[in-house]
Amino acid sequence: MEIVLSAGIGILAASGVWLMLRPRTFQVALGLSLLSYAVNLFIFAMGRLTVGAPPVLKTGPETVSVDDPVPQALVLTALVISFALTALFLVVLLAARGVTGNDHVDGREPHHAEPTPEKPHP
Amino acid sequence: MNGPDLPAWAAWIVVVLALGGAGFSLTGALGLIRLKTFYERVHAPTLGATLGAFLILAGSMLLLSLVEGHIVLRDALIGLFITLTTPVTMLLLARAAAHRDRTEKNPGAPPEP
Amino acid sequence: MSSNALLAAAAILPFAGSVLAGALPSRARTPAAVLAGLVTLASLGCILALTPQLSGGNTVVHAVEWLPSLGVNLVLRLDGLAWLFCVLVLAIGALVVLYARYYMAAADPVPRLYSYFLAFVGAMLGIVLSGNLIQLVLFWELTSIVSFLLIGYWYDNAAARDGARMSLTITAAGGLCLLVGTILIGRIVGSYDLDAVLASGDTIRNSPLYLPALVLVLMGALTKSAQFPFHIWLPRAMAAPTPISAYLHSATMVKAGIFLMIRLWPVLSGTEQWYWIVGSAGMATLLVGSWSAIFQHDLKGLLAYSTISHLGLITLLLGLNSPLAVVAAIFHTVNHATFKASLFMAVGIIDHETGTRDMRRLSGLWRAMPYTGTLAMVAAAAMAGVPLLNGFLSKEMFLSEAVDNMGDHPIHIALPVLATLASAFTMLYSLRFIRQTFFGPPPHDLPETPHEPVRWMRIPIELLVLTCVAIGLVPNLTIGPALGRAVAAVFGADAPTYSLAIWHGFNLPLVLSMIALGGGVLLYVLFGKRIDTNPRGGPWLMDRLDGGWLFERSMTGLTRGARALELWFGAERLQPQLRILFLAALLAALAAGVARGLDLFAPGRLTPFDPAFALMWIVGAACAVGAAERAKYHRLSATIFVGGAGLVSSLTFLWLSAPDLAVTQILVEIVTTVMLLLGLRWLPKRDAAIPAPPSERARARRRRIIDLCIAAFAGLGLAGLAYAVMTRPAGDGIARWFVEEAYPQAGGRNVVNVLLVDFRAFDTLGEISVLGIVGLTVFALLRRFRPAPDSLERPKQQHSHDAYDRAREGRKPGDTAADALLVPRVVMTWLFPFIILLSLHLFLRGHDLPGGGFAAGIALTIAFILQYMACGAQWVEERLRIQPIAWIGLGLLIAAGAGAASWLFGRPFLTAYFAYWELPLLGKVPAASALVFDLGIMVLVVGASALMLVALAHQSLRRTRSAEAEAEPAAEETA
Amino acid sequence: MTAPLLSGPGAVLWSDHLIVLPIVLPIAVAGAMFLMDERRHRLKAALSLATVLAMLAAALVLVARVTQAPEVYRLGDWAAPYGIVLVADRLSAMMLALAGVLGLSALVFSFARWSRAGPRFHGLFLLLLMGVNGAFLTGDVFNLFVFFEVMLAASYGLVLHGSGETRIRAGLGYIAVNLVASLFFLVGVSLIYGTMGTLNMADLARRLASPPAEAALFEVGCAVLGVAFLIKCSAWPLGFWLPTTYAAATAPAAAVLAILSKVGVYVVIRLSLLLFGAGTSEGFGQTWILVTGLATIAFGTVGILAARELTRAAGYAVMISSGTVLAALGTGSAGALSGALYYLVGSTFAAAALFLLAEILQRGRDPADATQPVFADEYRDPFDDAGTTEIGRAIPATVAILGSGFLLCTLMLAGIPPLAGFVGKLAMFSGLASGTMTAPAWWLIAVLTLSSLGTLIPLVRLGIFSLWVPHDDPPPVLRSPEFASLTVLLAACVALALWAGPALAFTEATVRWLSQPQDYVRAVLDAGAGKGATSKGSDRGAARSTAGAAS
Amino acid sequence: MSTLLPHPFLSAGLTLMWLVLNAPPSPGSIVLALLIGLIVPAVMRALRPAPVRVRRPGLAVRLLFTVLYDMLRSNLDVAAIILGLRRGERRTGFVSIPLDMTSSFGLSLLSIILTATPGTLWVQYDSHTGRLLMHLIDSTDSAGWVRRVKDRYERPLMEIFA
Amino acid sequence: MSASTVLDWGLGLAQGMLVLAMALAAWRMLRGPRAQDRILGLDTLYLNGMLAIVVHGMRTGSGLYFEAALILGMIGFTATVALAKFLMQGEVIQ
Ligand code: NA
Ligand code: NA
Repeated sequence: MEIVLSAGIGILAASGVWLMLRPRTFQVALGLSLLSYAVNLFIFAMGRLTVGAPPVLKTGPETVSVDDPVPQALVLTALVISFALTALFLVVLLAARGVTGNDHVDGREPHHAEPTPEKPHP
Repeated sequence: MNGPDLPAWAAWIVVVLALGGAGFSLTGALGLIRLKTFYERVHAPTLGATLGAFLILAGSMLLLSLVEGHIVLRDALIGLFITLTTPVTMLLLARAAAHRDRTEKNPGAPPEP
Repeated sequence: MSSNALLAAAAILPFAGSVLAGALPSRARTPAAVLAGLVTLASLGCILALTPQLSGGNTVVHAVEWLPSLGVNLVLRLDGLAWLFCVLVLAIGALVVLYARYYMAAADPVPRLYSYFLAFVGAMLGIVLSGNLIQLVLFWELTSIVSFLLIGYWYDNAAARDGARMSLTITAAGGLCLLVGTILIGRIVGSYDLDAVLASGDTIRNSPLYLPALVLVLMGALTKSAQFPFHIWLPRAMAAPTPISAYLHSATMVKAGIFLMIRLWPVLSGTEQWYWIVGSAGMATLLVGSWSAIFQHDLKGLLAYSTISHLGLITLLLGLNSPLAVVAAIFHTVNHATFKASLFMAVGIIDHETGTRDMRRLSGLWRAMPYTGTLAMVAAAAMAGVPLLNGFLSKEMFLSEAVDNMGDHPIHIALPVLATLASAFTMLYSLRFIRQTFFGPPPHDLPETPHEPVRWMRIPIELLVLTCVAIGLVPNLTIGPALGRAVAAVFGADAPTYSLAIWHGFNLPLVLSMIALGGGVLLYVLFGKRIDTNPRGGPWLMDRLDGGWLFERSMTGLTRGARALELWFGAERLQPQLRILFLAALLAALAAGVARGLDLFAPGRLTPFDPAFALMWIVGAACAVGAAERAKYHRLSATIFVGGAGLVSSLTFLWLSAPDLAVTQILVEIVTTVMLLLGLRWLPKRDAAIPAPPSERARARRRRIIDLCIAAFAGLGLAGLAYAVMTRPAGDGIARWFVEEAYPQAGGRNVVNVLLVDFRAFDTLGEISVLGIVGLTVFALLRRFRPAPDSLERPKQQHSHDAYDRAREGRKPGDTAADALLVPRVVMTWLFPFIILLSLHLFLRGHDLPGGGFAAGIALTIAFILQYMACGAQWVEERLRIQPIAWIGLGLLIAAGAGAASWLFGRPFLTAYFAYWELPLLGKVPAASALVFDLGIMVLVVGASALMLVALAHQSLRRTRSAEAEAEPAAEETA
Repeated sequence: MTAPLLSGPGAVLWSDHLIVLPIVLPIAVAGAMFLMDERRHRLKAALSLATVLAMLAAALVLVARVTQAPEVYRLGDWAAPYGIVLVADRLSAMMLALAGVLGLSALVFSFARWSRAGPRFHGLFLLLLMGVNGAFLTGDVFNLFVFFEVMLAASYGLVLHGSGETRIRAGLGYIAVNLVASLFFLVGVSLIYGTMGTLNMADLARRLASPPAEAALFEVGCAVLGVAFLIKCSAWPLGFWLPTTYAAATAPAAAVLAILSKVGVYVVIRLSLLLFGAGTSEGFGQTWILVTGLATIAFGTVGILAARELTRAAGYAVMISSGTVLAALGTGSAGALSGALYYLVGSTFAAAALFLLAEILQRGRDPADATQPVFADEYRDPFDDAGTTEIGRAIPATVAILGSGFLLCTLMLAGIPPLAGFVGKLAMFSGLASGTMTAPAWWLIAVLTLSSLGTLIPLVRLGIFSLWVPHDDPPPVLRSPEFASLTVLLAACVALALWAGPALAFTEATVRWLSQPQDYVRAVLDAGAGKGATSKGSDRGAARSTAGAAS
Repeated sequence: MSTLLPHPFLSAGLTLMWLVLNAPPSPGSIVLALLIGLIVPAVMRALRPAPVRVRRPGLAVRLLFTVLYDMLRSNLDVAAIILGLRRGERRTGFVSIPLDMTSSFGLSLLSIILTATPGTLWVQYDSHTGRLLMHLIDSTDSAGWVRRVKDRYERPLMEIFA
Repeated sequence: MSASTVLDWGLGLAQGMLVLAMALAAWRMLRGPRAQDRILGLDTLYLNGMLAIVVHGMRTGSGLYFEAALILGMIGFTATVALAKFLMQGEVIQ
């Protein structure tokens, strides 16, 4: 299982990094999503893997062996934050698309000149 | 992983239900691959959403009722809601596909109603 | 008044006066002058009152603790040398105050000038009175800054701006070097205290840090005293009002450098390095200054280069490593201050009364202003070193030192020769100044008719010229005691014996002096006319070397170079920046791992392999790679694939014992997909690549390969680290405690939820704040959202639906769309209460079973969104009014309030309360303050996520409405 | 010594809660403001002002209190390392006070016009300060992440505040870079948890005292974490986002953002001295911090030399200031570090003041101003129109005031006497020059000296251009809130120089305290030792039931 | 009654769902379930959906079983088609069905029945002509399908929700 | 064969079959050719994923996974409905 999850994390991360390095804003947004998945799984993996032992205690006094709850709590926090920030990034990219007229991460196509008040975006 | 503790008869029933459900679901998914046109393919996943799901959920209810020691019906809710909601996706998809095929004048585009 | 108080008063008064003068109204010329004069005189009075206490080489010291841990205290230390400079600074300052009152026009904001002036006086006094080297540096830089303001006083004038900037740049740079040099001295000596430093001459000279310290200190001194090649700022500083030039370039600013060299002479001089650096700087400056002065047509320019040359002379004297030369240097410093100040003032009068300072236009002024002319002539004679004037005495001493220094080394023969030559040059330009300005035919075509200035304006010059004469005639009576005290202060018990007589007998120096005077006259007779008509615009041999031009060029070059470096070492664009970030993280991890010999594949524990899990991850990986591949042109497909990858992640959490995570991730996944789609509406379809030049294409290819490598290594790295950690046993961490104590101490069975709402509730509070903030930011952005023109159109599907409707009898636009949504509408509407129930269910069970406030909130949001999707924004908002921002606020208040409630029970913030309450009929029910906290989370999550989704959804509505709004006026116009 | 709150059950002083006030108060006030109508400007402004003043007061009281002993506050009454603790020691209290002053002046400045350039400014502003305060106070690495995110999220909002093309474009890059940094942060923190099994800083330090099983993996985690922090510090080559972003942001936003990169610096100081000051990983990353710091100063200087606009120059000044502190930390000299801490405070004030000044000087030339809402509907609230009108009396002698202010900023940033910038550099130089002088010390002295000059030259050029060269634009107008705000910042710089002795004594003591990590560890882990531990579960339960009974 | 319980079937459904979710029932969960059944439908008052009246609950139950049976049969049919177990020619295509029902609730149920039954797919309904376009995975007997839809599903539905 | 072996193997096999179904759905999703096929594939992926969760709950004999399945069953369709509506009308919410 460990090797599978590691490989999965790796592929998600690689895809995410690749997309984050692309020039189009939407690519970056999706890259961010994929990279967040990878990182969330990574955090989760730090608690080691267990199958079928959620950290939910039975109604008895005995303490059972369950999965490490701490990384799970951390992932939950990180998950919410990355959700919020993905949304924010999406809206910023929309706004940028609106004001610049293109969807390049720099707000202008690489072979177009920097817009000036006299010469706005094409 | 500690599996559940069941009497043999129940185990067999549960397994048969689960395998049957999974079989139908798998067949549905297979249909998604094998069927030729989109409109045919839309039918396929319904196998999993209906009989496949019902069998698995029935197995689950039986198993959990035995494990938890009281009648467990909650899985039926899943069955109910997927029956109600899956068609919404399907018909919207079919409608969208019909529109696209008509505007693109594809062969096999649906006629007007 | 005690001597300490007098000293402190002398140092503080000018600054206090500066503040007061600055506060005066801008037309208050006379009050400002009176204030400045009084302050200066009062300060002078304080210093003079302290004179008796300096007898016998005593010093007056007043120390105030400032930075004790650094050994830097504010120490005012008055000794003979400081006394001499103080008197110079204050006496000439007082004269300048008087002079400036009449020189400055009423229209100028004169109080500001006096304010700066007084600050400058204070800074100068600070330097000369410093008993601590760091304090000296502090005031040193202060003079640079205030002189910047003074030179730039007429800042509307470009020359003033440039001059100010140049002087500040050069002198402040020198000051920075001086600071480092001082710190090195402090390190050698172990103290910045002047007395301690002066007592450690041998230690300093024998230290390995001597040379760097010397060079750095001299950088300060030489830049300030305008030594070659740093002299270039001084002529440009002539853009200042003339009274300021008179002050800065006679007694103060430039003399600070001289003062410093004299001050540290006992500890820094006496070495070969000192001799060569200081001596050659002085010699070069002397020659370059006097040579250049010859060729100036502007009177102030002439005085400026003359100043440079005299400063060179003084520096050269200091460089000779001879105590007698130092005496000469001190003496010449005083002399130069008197005659140069008077000359500047005279030139100011000429400028003031004639409107020009160009010697080629001026002529025959003697007739119009004989009195001023006489004064100027005496001062110029002093400058030229004519006998019976003070300049002659110090120049005699200089030539005598030059001769004495010849000694054994053949190269030293050059010294008296060059000294004589420079003296001849001085004679030449002094003569030229007097001859061209005051004699010759009557002037014509001057901007103003020349006449004598007002009485008060002449008084400062009269006093200064009187001083020149008095010192020249009876040096022992006038300057003698002061010079003696200063020399004693520098040398202490080892003071050299010297004589201030006019006549030392007929000796070699006298001969040289006469040769210089005669040579100067001869040169003027031979070349005077040629200089006037010099076509090359600058001094012969040096016309190509325009310091100002060089400076401007180097500043521009500096900026240009910096821009090039910024481009080279920086990255403006996002992609390279991100590339660097990923590379940096990769390299950092690699470096740390390699340094410790990390083995990623150490054998360890493994969880039993399940092929289904592997198959599921094949799906996940395919989705991820698919998304990466399609995202550029097929955004919708890529969004779908990301959804697939997200589902696989959720299932993984579930499989590996994290149902809470799975629930949350699924919900977030759904909302994110809807949000991406809402956004996609405003990103028009991208059909083809934007055409790029062919040269770009090859580069793009290369970049893609690099990115692919970075991505691959990032993936490998993260996978490797994950594998390495997962296969190693977990240590004895804090996790076990949470599992054991979640129920007994926090009353919850779902340990993850207990962590979120109790053990680590503080994290959660922060997390929901993030969510709220982002919701508001999204709202703010969308409120001003301006869609790109190409996405303003309604989507083409809707157009064709409407066209279909229009083409058919009995249908109106929108019917087809309504028919298509007929069924979804019914289903989604009736599902609404059930999803609310689901949300409540998730909320209430969270503490004991998977669920919780966040999941409940998102589920509720989805319930709302389904209504929006089915029925449209308008329909929903006519029925349900949700005020998301208020929900955000409420959520924050509930959560924070739940935390703060524990204060009432004397417990820290967020201390949770739980108990089982016995209720009638219901029996035992759990009551936990964590539930209230969780409620806050839920409320906020609903508010924030609904705000984001609704704000996005509203854009279409706004588009429709604005289209309608635009259509209406257009219709009115046509009607 | 620990506070009474933590030592005996039930013995609680209200003043013990002071430490959590800078975090709870802004949340509560922001929450309340979200419930109010957006148009109630004055009320909101008054509330914000009161909150920020209270935060500043709390910070100052803490500064005074922690000189006796650090304070540890157990959130949720859970003891470290299980619960999250807030730790106020000299360093965090000092940073808290810095944030308070900066927040106060930025807030007051915004009253003139910027607070109405977009919705919900005050709430975002308070939450930003809340994030900053939390980051300074927390003693838990994951909680640090959360507060970083709060601070960053609010900073995204503030960078975008006012909208407009420049801000949106800059904001996009800023967000992208910081999201990557946040992901690195998460990877680093989780690796630390995965190898050490704890998140509490003190506990980490304690565990590092004996060689941990997975030192290599732990250090890899720290390296990744370090990259994340260096991105936030805007260290070269990770900080190219800063000048563009800060130049694009509205002035009060930029001014308060000046503290953000300092949070990164703070964390680097905190963690490297706590975790790598001694023990198995002693000296980890120190060379890198030094090299990065030096490179950052150099690049910042190049940038400021190249700057065409004041705002950009101010951004690079922020970079230089961060780089200076990092480099001083990297030299390992206590004297240099204490000087650098002093310098950090002053240079942050000065950079913030420069942002504010630049805005006043460049006002009217700001293309982002031109942005108007596009749609005429409910999104255009009445206060949108009020956004252009200004509040406060126009101050006479504007040019003179701006000129003096500009001069003071220049002197501060270039480290030229007589202001705190000079004292800071002097203290650093003295620190470096004392004891055995190593090559890094020489390097730092040289680089800092050149950087001083490199700061002076362009700032003088830009200042002359803005203030002295005659322009066609209408003369700048200074409103009373803006004047007050500038006065606060510059007076702080002057005060810092006047009372440099006590201030340096404080930072010296701070560095002494930081170099004794075992004291920190003891203070945190002994705070109410055992109360959260299993053996004392009944004790806690009893305490809770009393609380329950009281209710 | 109608003000307190505007949607009694909904209330019952919600109460039941809560009880099913929180089995085994305790006094507390029963009270909570009743409260939820009472309160949550209030949101429907805000949404104001078209009113739904169930006339013949018995017929509804019978219809339910009919549908379940048809679903089972269709599942087997379609599975056979997918797995290639069915011999003979299979034609796939669209069929247009004139519907008499106009109630949106009824139409929705019909659409759910048809779509949730493998082999039939609700593609498009035209409210003006009242015609439904349906896709059949096996349209060999399209006329039979038209009858089946109208007789087996549409008529009972119209009776239930008349 | 003991009951637990039967369960273990049988449910494991069922789960494997469901994951295989997921893989087939993903294949359709990735393959297309049209957007509607991809959405259909995603919907099927969700469905089979949900069933896999139920079977996982059976394998572990635990009811803790139920909510995840219920959420997928009740509101999992939101994402695919949004996609379908986007396809049909060009925007998700008017
Ligand atoms: Na785990
Ligand atoms: Na069907």
